[in-house]
Amino acid sequence: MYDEVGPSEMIVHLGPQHPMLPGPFRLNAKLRGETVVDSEVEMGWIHKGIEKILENKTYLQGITIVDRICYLAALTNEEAYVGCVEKLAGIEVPERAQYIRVIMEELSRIQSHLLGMGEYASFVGFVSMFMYTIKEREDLMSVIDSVTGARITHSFLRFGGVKDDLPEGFKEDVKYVFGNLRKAIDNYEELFSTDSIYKARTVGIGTLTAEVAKDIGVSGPPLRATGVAFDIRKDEPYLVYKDLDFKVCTQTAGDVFARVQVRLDEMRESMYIVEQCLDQIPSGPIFPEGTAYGRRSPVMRIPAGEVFHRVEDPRGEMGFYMVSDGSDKPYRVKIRGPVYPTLQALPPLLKGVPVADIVAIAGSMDTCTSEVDR
Amino acid sequence: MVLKNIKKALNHIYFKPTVTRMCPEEPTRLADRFRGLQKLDKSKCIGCGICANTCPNNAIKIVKAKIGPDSSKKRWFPSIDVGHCLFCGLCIDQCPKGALSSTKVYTTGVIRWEHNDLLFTPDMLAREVDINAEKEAGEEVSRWTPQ
Amino acid sequence: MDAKAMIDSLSSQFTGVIYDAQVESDIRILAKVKPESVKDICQYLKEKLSFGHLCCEFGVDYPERNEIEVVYVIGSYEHPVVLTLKAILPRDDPEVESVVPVYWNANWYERETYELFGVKYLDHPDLRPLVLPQDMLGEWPLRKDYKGFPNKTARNLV
Amino acid sequence: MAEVEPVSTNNKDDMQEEIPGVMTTSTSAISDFLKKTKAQDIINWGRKNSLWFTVNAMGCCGVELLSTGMAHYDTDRFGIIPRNSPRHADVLIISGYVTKKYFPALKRIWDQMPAPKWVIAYGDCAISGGPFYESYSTRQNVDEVFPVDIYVPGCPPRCEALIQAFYELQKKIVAKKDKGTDY
Repeated sequence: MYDEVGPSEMIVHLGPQHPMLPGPFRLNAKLRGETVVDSEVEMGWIHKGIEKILENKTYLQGITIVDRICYLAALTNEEAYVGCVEKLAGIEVPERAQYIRVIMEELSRIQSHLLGMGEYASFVGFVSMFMYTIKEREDLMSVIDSVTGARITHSFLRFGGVKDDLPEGFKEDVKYVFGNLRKAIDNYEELFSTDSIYKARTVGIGTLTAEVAKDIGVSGPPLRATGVAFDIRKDEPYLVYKDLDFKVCTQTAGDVFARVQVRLDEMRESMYIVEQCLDQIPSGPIFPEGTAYGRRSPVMRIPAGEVFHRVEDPRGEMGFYMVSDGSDKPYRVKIRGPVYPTLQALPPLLKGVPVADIVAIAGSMDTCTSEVDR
Repeated sequence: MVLKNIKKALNHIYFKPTVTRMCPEEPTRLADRFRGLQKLDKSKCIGCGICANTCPNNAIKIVKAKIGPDSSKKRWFPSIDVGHCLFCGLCIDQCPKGALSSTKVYTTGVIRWEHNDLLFTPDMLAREVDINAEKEAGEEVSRWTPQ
Repeated sequence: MDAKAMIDSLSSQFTGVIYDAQVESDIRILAKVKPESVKDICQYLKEKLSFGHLCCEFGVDYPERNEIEVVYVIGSYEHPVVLTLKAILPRDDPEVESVVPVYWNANWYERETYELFGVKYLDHPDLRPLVLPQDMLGEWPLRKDYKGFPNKTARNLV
Repeated sequence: MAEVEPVSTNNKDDMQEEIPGVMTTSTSAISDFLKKTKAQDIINWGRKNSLWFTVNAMGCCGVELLSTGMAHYDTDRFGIIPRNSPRHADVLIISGYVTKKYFPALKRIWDQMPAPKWVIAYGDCAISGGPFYESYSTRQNVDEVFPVDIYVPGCPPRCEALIQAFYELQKKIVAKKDKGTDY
């Protein structure tokens, strides 16, 4: 890309600190006039070496570290990590704990989509949208906070269960917040679908076709916006998702507008899931009884083996590959983040678009740099 | 479209509840599970060191400290470097005697001007030393309420 | 086609190249491959068995066996089976063929495995460090015998 | 490859010699005189009420940083406004892990900010490395490089803690104990 810079071309670096980038990464774009000819993504500005750190922590301590892989989806990261250990050790999760996990993960999915959407809207020049989404998100965060005790990094899941039961009056709180949120989402949809300026900036921009998206390997909302109904919750159900009634939200256009529409629909679907769970949740223990791995045992030895467990993150497929050698620490943990291929797909998507559309496309992918860098 | 947005904004001026939480004048109401600075009950602590071993970040060390403000006898108690503490709650979870607990101190007591002030000795954790965090905790609510 | 049929089809197509194939459950298959034919197998998997989705690709270091395993976890958009392929390389000079021509998103995974483990990918279009600064190349931080790991320079007050 | 060039140290003293006739408040005789008078209190009053900070979201704490600027916490009440360009900002908030690769960029942001300027170490990662303190990739002890004024522990700290941190910074400026300008 740097070898042949023509006479009327220039290279523009966006980032690593740039207000219109969702996290520190650097986008080097070669421009001819206003058009992007070629581009390249540079990563690693916040590479933390989590995989190496996890090898040196006990399994219980690892829970606190996996929270910090992607700060907007801490609960789904924990689910993937805890699920790996449960598969290796053969721990059965009691049904009530499974329901609690589903509820919390869906709430966390909604808050992640709200923030991602607001951030994206501010990138396309719609800053008041950010204010609206954060307003709803803060209420939701308070509900999550009242269960887990923290706003972002929860340390809530344990091997075989959850740390605490739902607090009293949780159902009413969720109902109250969802009442507001439903109205708010209808409002966002109306704003998005009626604003002609917004539509001119998004419809038909950054189009991915289903074949290209599959070839690139993206998952989550960017893939579902192209019409492929790929969702780990349906394809490889974990927890109690197979008992729940929900549909996979898809759109066919595959452009920026469709991706946002998928997120809006998914938030409605998540609310529906949470309401079902709150109606169906059985009473019972939140921790398995009679297993070798007690809740209080700080050191647990997991049988040797290898396992790949994947869950549906707000951004797509989140997978953990864990190798255990029978000691109290994992031998190797590989974190497969959903944004990794999505961010890789930016250079081909950006080819031939005007500069102003870079942020619209990058923002609509809802990239979380922290997870790519790990 | 533009008019609609203006109307929405005007609506919010008078007819909608306020959203801004008036911190720091009014402390935010926190859930009772909120994990802030730990509190040590010196009468329950046996100095076993499970908390120090469990801590994912090596923020806890067991040191010798006086068993009471006016006693000269010394025993082993945990001291915490808050600059390393993740507030994950594992030490509280694992304590066999329930000597550690969470409080809602997270601003005035722990935000410091110097790095070295971030070390919390057992006396500070047991609140025998004033850490200027009395009015910190705010109103305790058992659950979240719309605010 | 279920997991058993898939592994049978794969082993019959590549006799001698695939070994230690086992079906762990209905949706998980594990197999070891000879490193020189990884690309052909991936091509076959993608075209005939619709394994079109590379979940991840990474290395695992085994210093006592003097081996580095390169693991390919390959899923699919059509069926829920996930196949784990392992290529075992010598630790002194790990070299394997790149699968970027088959799976486009292997590009970054291979760059990362290169800088963290030192696995050299032949015919990779752009083998540069991805997440580490250029001057850390050659330290291979994720290998088990990496010296710089617990980094004790941080100030701990306790 | 586009490398980050070695950061040019914008030393204030050097600049003065280059441009004769330009006096900055930090070293000139007038400012030395002012520091002894009540006028410095008035200047500090002005400084403390317009602490503009850079939006430099680097990690988990960055999410809380974004929320703090929004309606629920509304830092504009205190004259604290998020600025996107470091050249408009007075406060650098180190809001996450400083890696070996990011450090030169952060240093450059710091050098671009006009004096008087302050640093807030927001969150454990900025104070001590946080959960990644023993990692091969992060750079520890950033407070040896940046003159950190306020330490906000927490992982991540809540939004209220950031507002409180600004409040403490204001107190520190009034008490003339901050490291932003030499008194």
